[in-house]
Amino acid sequence: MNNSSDVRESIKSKVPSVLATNPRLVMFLVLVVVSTVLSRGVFLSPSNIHNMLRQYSTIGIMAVGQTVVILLAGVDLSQGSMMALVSMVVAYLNVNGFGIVLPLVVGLLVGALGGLFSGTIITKGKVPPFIATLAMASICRGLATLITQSRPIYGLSKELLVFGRDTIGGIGIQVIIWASVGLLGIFMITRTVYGRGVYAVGGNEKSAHLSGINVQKVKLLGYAFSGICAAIAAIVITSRMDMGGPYVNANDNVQSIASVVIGGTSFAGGRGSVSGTILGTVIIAMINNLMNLMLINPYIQQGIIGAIIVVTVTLNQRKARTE
Amino acid sequence: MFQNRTQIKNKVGSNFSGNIVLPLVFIAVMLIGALISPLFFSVQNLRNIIIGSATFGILASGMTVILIAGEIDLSVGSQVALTSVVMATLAPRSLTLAIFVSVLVTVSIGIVNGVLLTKTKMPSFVLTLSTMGIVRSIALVIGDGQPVYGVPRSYASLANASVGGIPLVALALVVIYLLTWFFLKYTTLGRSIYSVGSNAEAARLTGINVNRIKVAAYAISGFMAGLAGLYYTSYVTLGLPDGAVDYETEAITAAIIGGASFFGGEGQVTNTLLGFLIVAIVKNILNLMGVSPFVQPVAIGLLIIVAVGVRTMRKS
Amino acid sequence: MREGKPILEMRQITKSFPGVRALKKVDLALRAGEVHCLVGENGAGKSTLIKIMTGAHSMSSGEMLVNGTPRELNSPQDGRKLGIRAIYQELDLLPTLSVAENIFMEDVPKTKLGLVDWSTMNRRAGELLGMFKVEISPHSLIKDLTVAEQQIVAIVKALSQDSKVLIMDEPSAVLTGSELERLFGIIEELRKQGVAIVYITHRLIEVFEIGDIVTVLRDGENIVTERIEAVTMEKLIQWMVGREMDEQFYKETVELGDVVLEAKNLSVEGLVKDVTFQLREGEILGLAGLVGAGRTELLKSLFGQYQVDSGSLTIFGEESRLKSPRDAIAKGLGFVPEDRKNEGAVLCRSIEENISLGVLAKRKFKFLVHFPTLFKTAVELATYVKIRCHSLTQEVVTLSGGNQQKTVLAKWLASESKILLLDEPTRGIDVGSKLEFYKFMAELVRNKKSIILVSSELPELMALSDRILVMSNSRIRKEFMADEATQEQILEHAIPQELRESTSAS
Amino acid sequence: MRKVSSVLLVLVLISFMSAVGFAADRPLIAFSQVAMNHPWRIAMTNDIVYWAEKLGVDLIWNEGEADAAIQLTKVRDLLLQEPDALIMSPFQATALDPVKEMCDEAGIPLVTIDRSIDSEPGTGMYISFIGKDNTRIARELGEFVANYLYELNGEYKGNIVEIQEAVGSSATIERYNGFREAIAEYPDINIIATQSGHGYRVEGTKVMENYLERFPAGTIDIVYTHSDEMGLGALQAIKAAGRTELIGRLVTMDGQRAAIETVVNGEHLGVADYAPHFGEAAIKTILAYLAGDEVEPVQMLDFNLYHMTTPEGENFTRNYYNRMLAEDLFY
Repeated sequence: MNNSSDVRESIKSKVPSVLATNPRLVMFLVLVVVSTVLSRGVFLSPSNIHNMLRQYSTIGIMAVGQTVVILLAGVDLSQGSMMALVSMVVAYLNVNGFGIVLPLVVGLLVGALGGLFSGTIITKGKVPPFIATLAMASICRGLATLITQSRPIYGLSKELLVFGRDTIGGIGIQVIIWASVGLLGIFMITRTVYGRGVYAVGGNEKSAHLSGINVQKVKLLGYAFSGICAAIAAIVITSRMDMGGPYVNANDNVQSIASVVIGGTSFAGGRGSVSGTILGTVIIAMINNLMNLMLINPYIQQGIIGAIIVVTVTLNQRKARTE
Repeated sequence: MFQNRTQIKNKVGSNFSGNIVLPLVFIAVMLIGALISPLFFSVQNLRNIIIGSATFGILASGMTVILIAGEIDLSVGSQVALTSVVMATLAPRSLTLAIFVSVLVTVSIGIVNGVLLTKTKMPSFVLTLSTMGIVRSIALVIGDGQPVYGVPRSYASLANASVGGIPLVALALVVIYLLTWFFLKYTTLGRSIYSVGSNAEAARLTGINVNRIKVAAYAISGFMAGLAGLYYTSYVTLGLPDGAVDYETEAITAAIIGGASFFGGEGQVTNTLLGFLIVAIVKNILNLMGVSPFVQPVAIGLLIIVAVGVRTMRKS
Repeated sequence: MREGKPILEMRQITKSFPGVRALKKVDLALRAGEVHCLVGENGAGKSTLIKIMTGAHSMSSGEMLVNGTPRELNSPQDGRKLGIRAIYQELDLLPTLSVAENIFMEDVPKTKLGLVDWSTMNRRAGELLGMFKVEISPHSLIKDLTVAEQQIVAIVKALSQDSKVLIMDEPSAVLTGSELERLFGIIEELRKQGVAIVYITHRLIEVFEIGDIVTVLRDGENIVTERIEAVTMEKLIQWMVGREMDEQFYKETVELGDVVLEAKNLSVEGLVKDVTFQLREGEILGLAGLVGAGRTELLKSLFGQYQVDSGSLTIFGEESRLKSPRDAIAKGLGFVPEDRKNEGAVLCRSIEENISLGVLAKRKFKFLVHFPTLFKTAVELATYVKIRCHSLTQEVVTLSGGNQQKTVLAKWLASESKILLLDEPTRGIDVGSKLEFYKFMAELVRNKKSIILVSSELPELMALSDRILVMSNSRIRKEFMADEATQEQILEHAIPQELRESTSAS
Repeated sequence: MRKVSSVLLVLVLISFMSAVGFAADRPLIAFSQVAMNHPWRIAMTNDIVYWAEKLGVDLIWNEGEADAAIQLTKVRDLLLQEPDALIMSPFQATALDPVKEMCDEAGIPLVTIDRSIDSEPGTGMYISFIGKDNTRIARELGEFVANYLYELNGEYKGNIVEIQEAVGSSATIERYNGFREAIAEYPDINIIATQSGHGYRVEGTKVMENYLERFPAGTIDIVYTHSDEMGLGALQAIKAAGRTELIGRLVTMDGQRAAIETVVNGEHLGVADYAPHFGEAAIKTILAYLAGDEVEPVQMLDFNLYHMTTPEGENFTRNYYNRMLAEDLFY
């Protein structure tokens, strides 16, 4: 034991049992089969899948940031409102003749600074993340409406519309952005020093501190990343809708948390993955897509998502206990 | 260390200030209201404040119980909506039956929340986020997404009824808070909720059935959501399956400003009452001043950060 | 009294935990009005024994008789119903509730209507606290009290009930002179009332002061039970330590090098007072003292966890002001904390990740993790410290205590720490792993590393250290060369001045 | 203490932001908006602010955060300031009905716009309801669509997909029924699918994308959405999917500038006007009432149909669009 080839062996031997122990993957496969059968094949058509991915790209992007925050044993309830604020800022600057680069940079900056602000309240002010980001949500919502007294902003320049509309090689740019943010998240969490810090801080803050990790910095950057993800999602939705809107569906925030939780990240922190979250978003997208294709009553949609959260989290925990 | 009298004094001092700050803030807010608008202290305005925010007030008392138990309940807003739908559906047949069924339903939801929590060991945030969606769906399906009519006029007029010039709901709030205070302070179950939230392991060692206490706390939260829903139904005079969205955050805000902690074992329902009144009055003042609706959320957000931040920083 | 029938008798008690046998056929008899002292090293099985006594643990085999009747206890409540109560070392109080409530947690005074009777509760709590002559208000919250005050509340809580058997698990660990005197007064009173008391302590001197009878546990076995008149301190220590030292420990003598760390008049407010010492390359410096003497605090100050208020710290010839553990790690320090689960390892992450934290702490990589290096280091070190596991991707929580400890140590080897601060590194580890650990320490100093070792197990400390510093009340009281000191001498300096005065007076 | 001072500070800061001081001689009108969460709503508020200034009245207003109970509470806050009249756009007819009683008690005239409440307009202080006839507008739009299909195919034949407003609102029901009333006379014109887009652009896009998935090219002739906002969303879906055959086949209701613009450039087939322009009528009604004149209890405002299928239509639409640009009419 204890040499790398053995380690690799042991990982390999796990692969066949992955299906048996990974409820998300099982659920994903079952959903694919059920959806395909029920929709008489429409579900599996490339354009339907593409549609689905485009529709859920903003939630997917938010969820990547949310994952990092939840891995840190926190939560970000301000993502939805942050999106509204960034959407307004970007659109406002764009239509007032600041071109495209500056609005985008400022938009991302607003997201990052907002995240840093939440993070500071949490680390320095010792305010629980739930309350801090709830307050932040309220502030962002107010600021978003203040910019133009709540008027939506129309008439964005054509270059700005690229992110939500154009395709590269037949794939929507917003899907590519989601994939990039997702890969960036996976990369950041699994390949960088920072990622190791996130797991350590989320798993055991004291121990992380005593191992020389700058706990506050890790947390601050986590919330900043969540804010940046919200900003990127805001840019995509602004572009897709061709307007700056002070009101972005607040439900998106719940869906981003749901993606993370269905994706198997533990609310206690320290356990979970960005790849799981991406799968979680895809599962939510599939369920909604299936319900839409089947013309199922939209009222039961949030109930079904709720039930799925309960089931997956319970299965995850049972799995964790038996291990 | 006991000879260190200054230390003891400091302790007494901090306890003293802990109890006095909230009432002081409350008085300060009232004074500001009086200074800013002559309308503030009018009977009509005080009445408006109470009847307009009573739903949050009732929810906040239940939320305090849940927070003391060390958990959270995000499903209460949906429960209010469901109650209004159940009320509007059943009240035309029998008002008593409707009230009974409504409260039964929400208490059952509370019990289901509690049982799921203790059986699945899910974090309460995630669990009640899920039940929030499920309960909302049930309300929407029952009401077919549309307002449900049929609340009897007599019942609808209760929200505005007064006894000797005092709104009925103000009296109801006083009774609810007194009962909750009494329950938490003087009953064994109430004290057990504190114990479980304070240190679940120690509570278990002293023979408290921790799971049962948590279920009981959720049942109480459900009961309060039911009462809040009854009032809400009377206030809006019909069943609104998509109503009362985000009411849970209002309740949490009131409890947290009142000093309840996310870590359990702490909190006084009397302080929640003050917390809830402070938020309601601040909102009222902002309205009377004609502060732009766009600025109001910013003000409320800052209020939360300042209130909670100052307290936690003082503690540490 | 000697002839009285036992209130509680434990026969042939055996308790196994997965992989460990905590108790082996232990017999114990408690009689009314007797103070029965229970001594033994850490991990000897004392805690397990009292948990079985109270019903918090079930026994694997054996039987327990209460007043001559066999009883099976399934929960602490069962024990309490029979009048068996314990005051645990880890305080099981409710931090956010008042003193009075904690005292009456189990048996709340009630009015005729079945409601909590606050006035009676507060009054009776006040009376009970008055017995201790302590100025604790029944209304204070537990979290606002000092640890000693909390301990007193825990004792008062146990006294508030009619107990037949009262178990005190190291009550003196956090008490100082006058408080301890009061405690002894109370014990005397209880003895008169015919309560059987089990008194666990590391301060052997107390055994002679208040004990009637003493039982020594070692490695889960009852070594001896003897009336106190027939026991001397030397015998007691011999029983506790048991085997010859060279069998139990492993030590290599290494030639000492330059001074690597020097503290001069180091003080941290309330935690460390005026500490001066030197540590040389290849040296194992032992820190002896009772729990609460300031040993852990000193280590944490050296590691940058606590900010030094005055005095100087020189590491490798450079005067250093450490602002955080980061700074200490950068200077080549590593710290293996006592509380492995909360401060040592990140339990929910893999062995590899835990070890790699050391590589990262060294700031070898700025941004990207270089996996081959990390894996190679982890595999090498895991093999080197002999972590037993299926794979390095295993979560640390699944490992045994000893292997968790090795993981934490491997982390510091990965960060190439030159000075290791070890706080009770062998606590709760089985004997086999301990020996491995000692050999390992020897190898470390052979490789020119230096170690500061904190251990409550005096024989261990004496066998491993080159030099021993004895601490009490946050100060260093005495320095010994390891081969010059005896346990009695060390203990004498470890017991705080005022306690020594009070005990010698009685 | 620090907390007290912090709260004080916040409140003082806020008081600076508030607008105070009305001229005493001008009438004070209060306006209660449902919510400021939709361009249509925001435009309605802006229109009222605009006309208040133009007609020389002072205005106080707030919004109900899209919640019946909160709107009711905030109406109370408005009435407390004893305005000379109240304009309300009610969230829901039954829930906001108590406002009529409050106005009766306070002697404050009430005008509802867009939607009515349960009470009969013209009774007590409820002086007038000013609305637009959704059913009629939807019916005329349906008629327009039928004629367009006839022009196109030589017969009354075609398939329509529909995207509804927020489910359950009275506007949705009326727009749903009115349109059907018109096309019911043509058995070969069918509505082959109907789903809710909840009134938002994003949702409109989503629903349209799903339609495009289910119905291949050639199977849809007309897309009918209940609002411009969702229609613009649907248009984006159509363009993104490259379904050029559906460009210029979209009919919607409301009359936003962005929608009229797409009519002018040919991407939109027709827009039925349900612009939230109630300010002029509402304030003029109040001023007339205050002057002692009779006012109509129910006033249904005129509407227009913007399209480019006939020379007159084109002329009218272009003129209107140019005027919107010239006067910078927001909506």
